[in-house]
Amino acid sequence: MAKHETPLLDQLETGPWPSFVSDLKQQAEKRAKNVEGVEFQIPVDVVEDLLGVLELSYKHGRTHWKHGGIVGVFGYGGGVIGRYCDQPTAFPGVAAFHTMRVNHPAGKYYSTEYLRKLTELWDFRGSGITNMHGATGDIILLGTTTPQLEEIFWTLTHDLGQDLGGSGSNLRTPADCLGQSRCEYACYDTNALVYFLTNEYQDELHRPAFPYKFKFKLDGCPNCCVASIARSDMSFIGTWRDDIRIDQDAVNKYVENDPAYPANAGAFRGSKDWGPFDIEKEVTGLCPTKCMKFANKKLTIDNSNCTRCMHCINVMPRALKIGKDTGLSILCGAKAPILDGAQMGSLLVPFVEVNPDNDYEEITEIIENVWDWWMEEGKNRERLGELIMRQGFQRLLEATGIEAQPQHVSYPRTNPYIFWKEDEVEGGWERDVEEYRKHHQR
Amino acid sequence: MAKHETPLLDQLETGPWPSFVSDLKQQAEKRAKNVEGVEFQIPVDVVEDLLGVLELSYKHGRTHWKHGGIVGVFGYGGGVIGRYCDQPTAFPGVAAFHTMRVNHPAGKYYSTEYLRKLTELWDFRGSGITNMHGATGDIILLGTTTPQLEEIFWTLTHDLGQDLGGSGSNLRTPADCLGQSRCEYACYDTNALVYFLTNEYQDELHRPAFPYKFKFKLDGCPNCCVASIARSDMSFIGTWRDDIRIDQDAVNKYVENDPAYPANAGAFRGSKDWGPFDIEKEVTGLCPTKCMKFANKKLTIDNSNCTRCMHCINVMPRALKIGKDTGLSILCGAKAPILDGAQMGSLLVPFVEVNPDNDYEEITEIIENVWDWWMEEGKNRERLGELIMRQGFQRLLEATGIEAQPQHVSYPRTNPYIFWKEDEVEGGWERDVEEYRKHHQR
Amino acid sequence: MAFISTGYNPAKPMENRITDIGPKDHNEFYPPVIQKNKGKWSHHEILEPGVLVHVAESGDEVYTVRAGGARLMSTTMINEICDIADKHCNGHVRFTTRNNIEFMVDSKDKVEPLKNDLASRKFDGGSYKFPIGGTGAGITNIVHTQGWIHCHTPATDASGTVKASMDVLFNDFQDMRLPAQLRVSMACCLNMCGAVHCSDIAILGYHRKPPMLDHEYLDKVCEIPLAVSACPTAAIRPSKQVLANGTEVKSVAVKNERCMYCGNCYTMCPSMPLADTVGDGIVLMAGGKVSNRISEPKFSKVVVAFLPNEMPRWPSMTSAITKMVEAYAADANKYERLGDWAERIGWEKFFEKCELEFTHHLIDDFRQQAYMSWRQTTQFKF
Amino acid sequence: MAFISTGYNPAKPMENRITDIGPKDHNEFYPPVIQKNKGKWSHHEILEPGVLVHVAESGDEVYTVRAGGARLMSTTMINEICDIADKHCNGHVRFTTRNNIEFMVDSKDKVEPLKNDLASRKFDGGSYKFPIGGTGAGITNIVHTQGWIHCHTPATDASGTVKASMDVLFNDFQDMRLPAQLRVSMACCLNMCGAVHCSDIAILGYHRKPPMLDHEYLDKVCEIPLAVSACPTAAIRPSKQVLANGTEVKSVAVKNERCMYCGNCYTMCPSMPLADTVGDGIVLMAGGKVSNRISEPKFSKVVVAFLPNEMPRWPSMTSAITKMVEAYAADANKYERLGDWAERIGWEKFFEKCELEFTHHLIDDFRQQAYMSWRQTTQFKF
Ligand code: SRM
Ligand code: SRM
Ligand code: SRM
Ligand code: SRM
Ligand code: SF4
Ligand code: SF4
Ligand code: SF4
Ligand code: SF4
Ligand code: SF4
Ligand code: SF4
Ligand code: SF4
Ligand code: SF4
Repeated sequence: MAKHETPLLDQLETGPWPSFVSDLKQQAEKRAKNVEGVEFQIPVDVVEDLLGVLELSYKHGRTHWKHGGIVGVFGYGGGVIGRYCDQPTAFPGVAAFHTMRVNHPAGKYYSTEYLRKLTELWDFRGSGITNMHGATGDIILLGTTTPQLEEIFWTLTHDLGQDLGGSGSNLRTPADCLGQSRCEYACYDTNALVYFLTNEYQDELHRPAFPYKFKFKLDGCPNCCVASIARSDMSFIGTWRDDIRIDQDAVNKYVENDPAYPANAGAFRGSKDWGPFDIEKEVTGLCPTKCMKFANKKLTIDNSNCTRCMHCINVMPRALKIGKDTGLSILCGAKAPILDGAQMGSLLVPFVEVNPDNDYEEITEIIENVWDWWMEEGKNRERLGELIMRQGFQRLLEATGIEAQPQHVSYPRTNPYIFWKEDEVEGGWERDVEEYRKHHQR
Repeated sequence: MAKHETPLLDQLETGPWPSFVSDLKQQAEKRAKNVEGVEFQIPVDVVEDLLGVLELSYKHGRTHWKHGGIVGVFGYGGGVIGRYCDQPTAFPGVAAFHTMRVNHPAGKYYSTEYLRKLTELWDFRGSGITNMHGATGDIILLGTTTPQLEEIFWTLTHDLGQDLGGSGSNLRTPADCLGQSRCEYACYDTNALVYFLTNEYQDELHRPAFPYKFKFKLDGCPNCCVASIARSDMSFIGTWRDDIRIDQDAVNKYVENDPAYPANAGAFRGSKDWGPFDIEKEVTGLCPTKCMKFANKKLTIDNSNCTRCMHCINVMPRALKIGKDTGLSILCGAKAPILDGAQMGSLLVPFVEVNPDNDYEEITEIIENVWDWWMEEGKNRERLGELIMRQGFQRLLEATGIEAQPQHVSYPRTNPYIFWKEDEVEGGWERDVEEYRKHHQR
Repeated sequence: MAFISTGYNPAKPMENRITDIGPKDHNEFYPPVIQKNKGKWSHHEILEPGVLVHVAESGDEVYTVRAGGARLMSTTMINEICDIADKHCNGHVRFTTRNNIEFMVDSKDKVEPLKNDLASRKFDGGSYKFPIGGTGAGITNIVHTQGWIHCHTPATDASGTVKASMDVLFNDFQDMRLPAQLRVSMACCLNMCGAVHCSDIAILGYHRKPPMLDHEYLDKVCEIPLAVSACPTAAIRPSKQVLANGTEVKSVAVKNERCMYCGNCYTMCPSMPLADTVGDGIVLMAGGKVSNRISEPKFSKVVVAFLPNEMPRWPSMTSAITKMVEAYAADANKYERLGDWAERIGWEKFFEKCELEFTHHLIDDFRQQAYMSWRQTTQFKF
Repeated sequence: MAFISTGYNPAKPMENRITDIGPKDHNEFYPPVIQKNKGKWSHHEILEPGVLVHVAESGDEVYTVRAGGARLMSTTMINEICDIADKHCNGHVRFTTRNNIEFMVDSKDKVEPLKNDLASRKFDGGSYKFPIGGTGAGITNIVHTQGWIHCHTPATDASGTVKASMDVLFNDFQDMRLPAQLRVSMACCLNMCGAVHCSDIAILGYHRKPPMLDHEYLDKVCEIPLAVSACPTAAIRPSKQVLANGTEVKSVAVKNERCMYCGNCYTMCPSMPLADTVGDGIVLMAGGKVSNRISEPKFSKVVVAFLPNEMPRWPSMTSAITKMVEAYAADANKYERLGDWAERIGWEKFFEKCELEFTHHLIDDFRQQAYMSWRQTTQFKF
């Protein structure tokens, strides 16, 4: 029998979508039975108390978690979120219920061997409850006690060869889309670059030296499958500079509605019939720049006007391929709305090469210039985007030594309130009012 | 011989466009000759000195006018802009050079009889230089001396039946497009309404009681020929609620390229040949809402999706006519960029009737509600648009008793920072932290 | 339960310490067919909802079966995933950026057994453990946050609102009938850890009451200057307060009418809790997107200002969501994202078609850029 | 020059005073054909540049010949207009909202004589007095402001820049070859009396140096608090200053690096002049519009950050304007306003096609909405 009655939560066991309540209950039961005889290092009934406190929240619509105290592992300033229950007497199993953020692998690929080691550790020293994965990307180990933190860290590093991710005013765990590992659209190897950057900046990831959190996310192409443009202080998004490659035969296969060439690679194979494929309506007519034409069985693209939005390629992946001169664009400043409203990343670098052979030198240089500026100028708890907003995009350009280009703006300024630098204006700013008054009486 | 050499200005006498320099010179000459024997009330050589001081400005690129002192006519707080030269010794003729703003007639129609009376007066008591017209709309009488102000006002009111316009923290001279007087697109009689409002609000026009200036402009339709949406605190723009009237025969005349039915009423009869008229490319395909179709020689409009942008009507004025259920939309807050950036008017009233029979009651009520709010809440030198920005559009709705509608926004808010009023939230804001702490330990 | 040490010695924390080793190398985790064909994929196809094939230039194929998952997941579930991966996929598995589980096999014949296995697994309560779907022009998993399961600032639950929503959206998880992909996201407070600000539909927990002030403890627990400066609307000022027992303490005062309930003060100061049974609830946003496809990425817009917390299934919320999805499904053009649809038909028609009420709360009044959202044209629909 | 009184008595200003009578009634001024057919017009046609016919439901016609004019106009010119109107138009004339002069006749045969008369009138310097044009898909008169002819804050001249511009644009005043109407506007300082913020092309005078401080007089002439509060960037603060002669006076100090040279302080305080021979000059804006036709009204954008004042003909300015007009004429679609064209091709192509340089000054950094003008997408053209 369950330790706590959970009539409200029980109602979340029905319905087709995987029920987290059913899962929590099976976990509670597993721990109670403990057929494997694990020497649980935190209360056996941790999951039962978790269900209990959650039911209480469902009852009156409020959380029962307090601010976390400062807990963590020695020498790191992040990776652990402290958490205490505000009803510890009623739910002693979750009186302390800290999470640990484990830095996930690039592309979120796993071997079962690794996962099993992780679950074993987490059953032993934690609640056995996780998030696969946290919103930033980490494996979240949800709920353990303070004394276990160092032990878990020890096992992770010694036995699993695995480090923690970020939290606090650090670099946060960088995340990527799967990229070239399984996607033909990828313009660079996101997995390799995210792995490189994460290792290169271990110090920044673990030891808070920043004004606030800082996030990297890496998308292989403008489809943005890891949503980098919306939620990373620096987004790295694959792109290309040359022409979209066209296989005219394949184009015509699409036009002929060849079943092996379904529109958008079959993404519309659902219960709605959209009718036969129509290249004008579905591709050339929807191209945002109208730079395509299909005539006489031939598709032509005016690549100088293409903005690489991916639409045509998405619709006809067997006929159209990204260019060969690939690289990435860097956008800066995306963040959630607190405090001044949400931001999406603003384009800083239209194109940069992705070159593992020189340790991505061009990229790390930009990153470090941005950080130097932000660390110099950023106020406490000021995200990069907020600093750019406060000081102006021009300062970011200066800090990175990048020249202003029309690509930086969606449209030029609508106000004439231009700040000139004194040395840009002939004669500077010091003027003699007496001299002026000689020509202009008061 | 000219009093001052004007080598720079002289270069502006060539070229095809009417030369203001040539005109100033002819005026200077006329005054010097004075064949009519006018007893000039201000210096004869006022125009010569005007040319002289302007040449000086051309020489070194700076103005030679000082801030105006407080000059005006008794009992009025506006209508006159004081102006003094900062080189009065060199240019005594323009030592004092005030302008008077004369309230222009609706539609800017004139009889020559009236104009001649005005020029006579202005030759007699002023420089004889004008602006036809000022940017707000007034007839600007440019340049006279302080003692002449009351005299001119006397003659204007007694002999010309003509009042001054606005300046200062007043209602400014309202202006309109010519509207129904000569335009088939006009959805209401702009001339009648502007005349009514100007007379109705004479007190507001002449006696500063506002936080800052306030402008009305009246456009007969969304083509906005008096640019009301860009430069009036309150814009009145004609519109309609029912269907665009279609004459199918005439539509087909356009389609057949009948020469009596030139596209856009002949607006493209220039040196460029755009080829034959194409209703798909030029009308239905450019309709911003794509709510039109031309098929089987028949044009259909889904009026519920039409946003009355005027394009199709502009292109085929013989075939398409505005609806019959006409009225106007009111937009608020347009202004130039000082201080917080420029604004265009924001839609406050999607539709209101224009009814002279009840003295435009619906309209004056809205105007007065807006003024009451602005006079109550506006800071010194705060335009209506700035107040709306500072306090939020909701306050304007409250002040006018207008319910929020999706028409008020181009898109709903992107941030969730909603201010609730205490009485909208069950239980209000006073809460007992002790009670809360019973359920939530510290 | 005896404490078992790993060997870590708190007295000598640096002894044998390993740090800064970073994440595992993904190369160790790639399935062989991925390892081999990486960077050389030719094209892909979605064979049916939840089933993809990627074809390499070499001719190799990898079949992916995508299964939904509650990302709040026990080790029991993870072990079950491992069992499946061991059985069908040579011990490899991956998770997507939206918390789905991807099982990959390297030949077509392995697909059906895998699918059957996945589809057969259910909880006793009746829900699927591994529903197949979440691809193409449908609705995939909802990314979300902690809610009442772990965080101190939520205004609603995360896992519960998501379960309730996915249950009503389940058909679209297993279908691809929509005009385009439709992303639903969830965040339980304005910190928006789910980054829901660019989602087709966003569920957002939020407070509607200014903070309570625990004057007695405030100065002991919080840094008053930090609390004061945390407030984006400058609603908080330092203030002396007299407690019931007559002692004067340093604390803060809040101008309630300036407060927008963002909770930033509470983040900095535990003595300023906001949570309230009736004050808290849900805001729905819609029309955002992230991809650069056709149209530029865009922010979600607030379309329902408030819905109460109706545990455990939030019916008002799921009904509003369903209305939006159905109106969109019925009316949008192929390839048109929800926000692009709303912009094309105009937001006035969006509210009409989705049968949602427009209220003054939906008009922006936050900061100067609010102005840009008002209508500065006579172009509108009646 | 003896003072001649109207009868006004300064000692008794209210005696026989007439006030608040408003403008003249337009009904007195309408030509009869207008009076008769008002509200009953059927359609119109532009017969050739500058010549319109409006046809009433009654069958009546009114022919309008539009003539350009320098709106800085002497009574001599006005009288000449009256002469023409008396001769051809029964003593009626009107002015347009852009300061053109419209002569109306009520039958076709009166058009040619009128046109010939207008075209024949020239100044000795060679310029037309009444050039016919300014209609349809062409360039009409430039609306503008005072400049050095009357105002105290201008950074350039108005009439002169306009004359120089209209001379180079004159062909397009008398043609209708452009993709759509193209409105050029001019304002001589940031107060923008010409409301140039929504023009296809805008000429704007502006300063680039912070105000000089006339400390000796400042406190005598100005209200220091008003000067301080006038500044939108809070660059001004009250400050005690010691003059050369050792006396301490109350005055202000300006943080030069915060100043954006808007001149608002000078508007409030004559002891803070900004004007400077080399600092002052011209900014060009482009791509704005007012009408609601097809696209919504939009603001002009800054496309040239600075051009020096080059009296008397501002050749750098007219050359930049010509480049824009020609690029637009060559490249835009029929009915496409300049701003719509720039948006369609992308501003990066606009700068390329117009051969204008993009500099950091063109990136917005004024207030938070600046953010919205930056590029938040990967969609751009190389
Ligand atoms: C597996 C995953 C990447 C990963 O590293 O895990 C992925 C994989 C693919 N995405 Fe994605 N996308 C994934 C998250 C995203 C996201 C991020 C998100 O939703 O948080 C986006 C941006 C969403 C947005 O715009 O709001 C995203 C926007 C796209 C698009 C653009 C679609 C659009 O209409 O805007 C495409 C192109 C397409 O669908 O043809 C795309 C296309 C694809 C393709 C076809 C790429 C390929 O050739 O393999 C993959 C299969 C598509 C499918 O599932 O229908 N993927 N994709 C992610 C699966 C999430 C899931 O479990 O459902
Ligand atoms: C665990 C996680 C949510 C989840 O359920 O997945 C999370 C949880 C918290 N976030 Fe977050 N954030 C998480 C991803 C995000 C994201 C999404 C992302 O990274 O892509 C965002 C939006 C993007 C961004 O960074 O702007 C996000 C924006 C915030 C913010 C607002 C920051 C801002 O500048 O606007 C806060 C507030 C703060 O920093 O004080 C915040 C604060 C928090 C805190 C630490 C609460 C607090 O105020 O102290 C939460 C701890 C919850 C707990 O008890 O576990 N969290 N947070 C995510 C991290 C897991 C991981 O490491 O993988
Ligand atoms: C006479 C005048 C009204 C007045 O009360 O004085 C007027 C008169 C007409 N306008 Fe206008 N517009 C007049 C200023 C304007 C303005 C205001 C301005 O430029 O400051 C605008 C808005 C400009 C803008 O959008 O920036 C304006 C935007 C239009 C439009 C919309 C064109 C567009 O492509 O956006 C039309 C429709 C059309 O041209 O077919 C229009 C159409 C017309 C029509 C055809 C209306 C009619 O049926 O009579 C008139 C003749 C057009 C022509 O001259 O080509 N009128 N028109 C103004 C002449 C100014 C001048 O001397 O050149
Ligand atoms: C005469 C005129 C310009 C012209 O050459 O036509 C004019 C001239 C002046 N304007 Fe203006 N404004 C004139 C129309 C405008 C317009 C256009 C309009 O009304 O459609 C605007 C933009 C629209 C608006 O109101 O926002 C305009 C926006 C300003 C501003 C900025 C106001 C703001 O809130 O942004 C100022 C500054 C001020 O008020 O201190 C200003 C101030 C001035 C002053 C009084 C200078 C000052 O700072 O004291 C100028 C006196 C010049 C002189 O010596 O004659 N003037 N002013 C226009 C009035 C003539 C008339 O009555 O017909
Ligand atoms: S972002 Fe592009 S490269 Fe990455 S998975 Fe998505 S479609 Fe593929
Ligand atoms: S990628 Fe986008 S912009 Fe480029 S051709 Fe294809 S649809 Fe057009
Ligand atoms: S605004 Fe409309 S009604 Fe007025 S003149 Fe222009 S086209 Fe005619
Ligand atoms: S008025 Fe504009 S929106 Fe309406 S049908 Fe005509 S072109 Fe379309
Ligand atoms: S969104 Fe808010 S409540 Fe939810 S996990 Fe993030 S910080 Fe906590
Ligand atoms: S909830 Fe936000 S707005 Fe309200 S007092 Fe706290 S920080 Fe300020
Ligand atoms: S724009 Fe400036 S300088 Fe020109 S008239 Fe107006 S206030 Fe004077
Ligand atoms: S010019 Fe404008 S920004 Fe500069 S000090 Fe004066 S008011 Fe301030």
